[in-house]
Amino acid sequence: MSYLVNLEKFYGPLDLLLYLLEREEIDIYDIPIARITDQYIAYIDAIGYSDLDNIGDFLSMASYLLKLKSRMLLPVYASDDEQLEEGEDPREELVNRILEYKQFKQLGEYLGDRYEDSQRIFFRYGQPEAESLDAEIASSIKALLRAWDGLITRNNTEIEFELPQGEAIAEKMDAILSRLPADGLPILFGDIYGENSFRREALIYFLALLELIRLQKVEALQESHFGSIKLSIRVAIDNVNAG
Amino acid sequence: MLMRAEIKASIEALLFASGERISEQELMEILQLGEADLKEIMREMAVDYNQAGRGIRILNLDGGYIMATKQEHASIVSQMIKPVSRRLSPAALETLAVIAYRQPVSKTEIERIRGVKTDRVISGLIEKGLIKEMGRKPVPGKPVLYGTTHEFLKVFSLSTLDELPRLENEEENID
Amino acid sequence: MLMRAEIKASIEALLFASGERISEQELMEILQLGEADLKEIMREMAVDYNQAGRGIRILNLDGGYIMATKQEHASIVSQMIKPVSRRLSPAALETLAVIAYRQPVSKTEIERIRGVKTDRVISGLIEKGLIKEMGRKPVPGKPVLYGTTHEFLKVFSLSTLDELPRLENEEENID
Repeated sequence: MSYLVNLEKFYGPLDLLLYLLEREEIDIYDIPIARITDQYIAYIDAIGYSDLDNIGDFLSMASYLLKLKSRMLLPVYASDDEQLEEGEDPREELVNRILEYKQFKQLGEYLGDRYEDSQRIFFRYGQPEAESLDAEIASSIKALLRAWDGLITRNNTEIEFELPQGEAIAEKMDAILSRLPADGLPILFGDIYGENSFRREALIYFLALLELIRLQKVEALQESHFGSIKLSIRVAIDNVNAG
Repeated sequence: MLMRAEIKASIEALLFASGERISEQELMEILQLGEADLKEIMREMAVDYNQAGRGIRILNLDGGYIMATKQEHASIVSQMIKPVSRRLSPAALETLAVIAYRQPVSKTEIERIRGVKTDRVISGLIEKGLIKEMGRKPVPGKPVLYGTTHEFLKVFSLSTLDELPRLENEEENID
Repeated sequence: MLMRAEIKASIEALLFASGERISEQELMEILQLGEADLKEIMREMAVDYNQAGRGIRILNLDGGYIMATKQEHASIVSQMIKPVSRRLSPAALETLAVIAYRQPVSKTEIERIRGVKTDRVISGLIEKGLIKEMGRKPVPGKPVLYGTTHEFLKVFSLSTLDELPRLENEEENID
């Protein structure tokens, strides 16, 4: 009798026991414990511990079987802690566990068949239709623009932004200088490009401003992070340099 | 009170639009129907859907209803929609069987019956939505108790848990 | 070759299960039908769905078909699905924005800009009356072009499309 032929996986010690009982055509109510224990242990040895999941569970069953085997050999000297009633079969607990397990194993197989069958039924795929049901719709241009902005931001990750070049910047530099009071009083940068201006336009203004600061024609003061930028013309230097 | 044809149309619209199970309770409220009336209408609708030209039908699911395709169109539908084939391992099926029949049941009890550790299987079943926690057992350690979900019934095409086969020796196994 | 009733049932099953638009081409392939036959069957089905007891119907959408609830059941369906929802979903708003600024625009173009499938959203917007078909683009495949409606202007309190805010990043960011 070779145990090596069977390399199928068992899902637990009870599964293995059940398999051995069925293979040996053993009456479950009269299990030859010694024989089954030997086969069980031989099987685990043959397969090698490393091939079995839950090896701890398999081993604790092995030790339970060994205990049972010794008790069967010496029925009279039942140990104190597990006193047996007169006429009680020490195998009863094992039998009940195997029977109970067998039942659920079969139910599992039954569920597996049902599962196969139910793969032939389709339910509705995708999201429910909720959004197309409204009788009256409330929305706003703001919401619409936010949606558009979200889209742009998403798309922008792939789009290379083209920096504005020379001419446009020179034009804005002039625009900034012409707006600054000649007496050096400060003015808000935001007021120059206007709050409603387009983002690209604002960027050009900003580049123009940087250029003016670099050329020391304009002084910029930002009192806090993200605060507004105050600009003033650098009168003296400008005059000197221009002269 | 709506006309009968209107009620049926509304039920069809509701079940289609939701795509999910709708409980009898919800339907009764929305349609302002009594339970007997609703059940009668659902029976009539089952006959309507049974006609040859129809590809969908309404399934009973755990005291509610859900719209689904008829089995006989499986081969054609699967050409276009791949069933979300979640494979269930024998271990998962076995564990489900224990939970279905013994719910609410603790992990310890499931492991006692199966004889193996079952943590991974249980968390997999929860993730799939097939089982859920159903409170805690009032014993020391307060172990979590598990039970099956609507999704479990849906996946196994069961209207109720009663449709599961009876256990032969139920009495002696219940503790 | 399937029987006529079977074909209808299959179409119903397919459209229900997919929940999305299915193109004529796909239907013709799966059902092994010619275009003329399919169109005739769809016309017959439209009549079937028109009956009083039916709550769903099949809409023509951009050379394909999609299943939807009938409008007359909208109020009852909305009671269940989303009691207060009179809002447009983010996906709907985004699509609407693209159509508003780019009209007349094809579905392909909308999907290119959004980067996602947009069938159901488009059919939803058509059903809501916010967009409509505006002829076809004179290119191979003759895709349907969409534009906004009077209803769109009404909902967004605009008297004409010119009142739409200018886009700051129109030129450089989209194409």
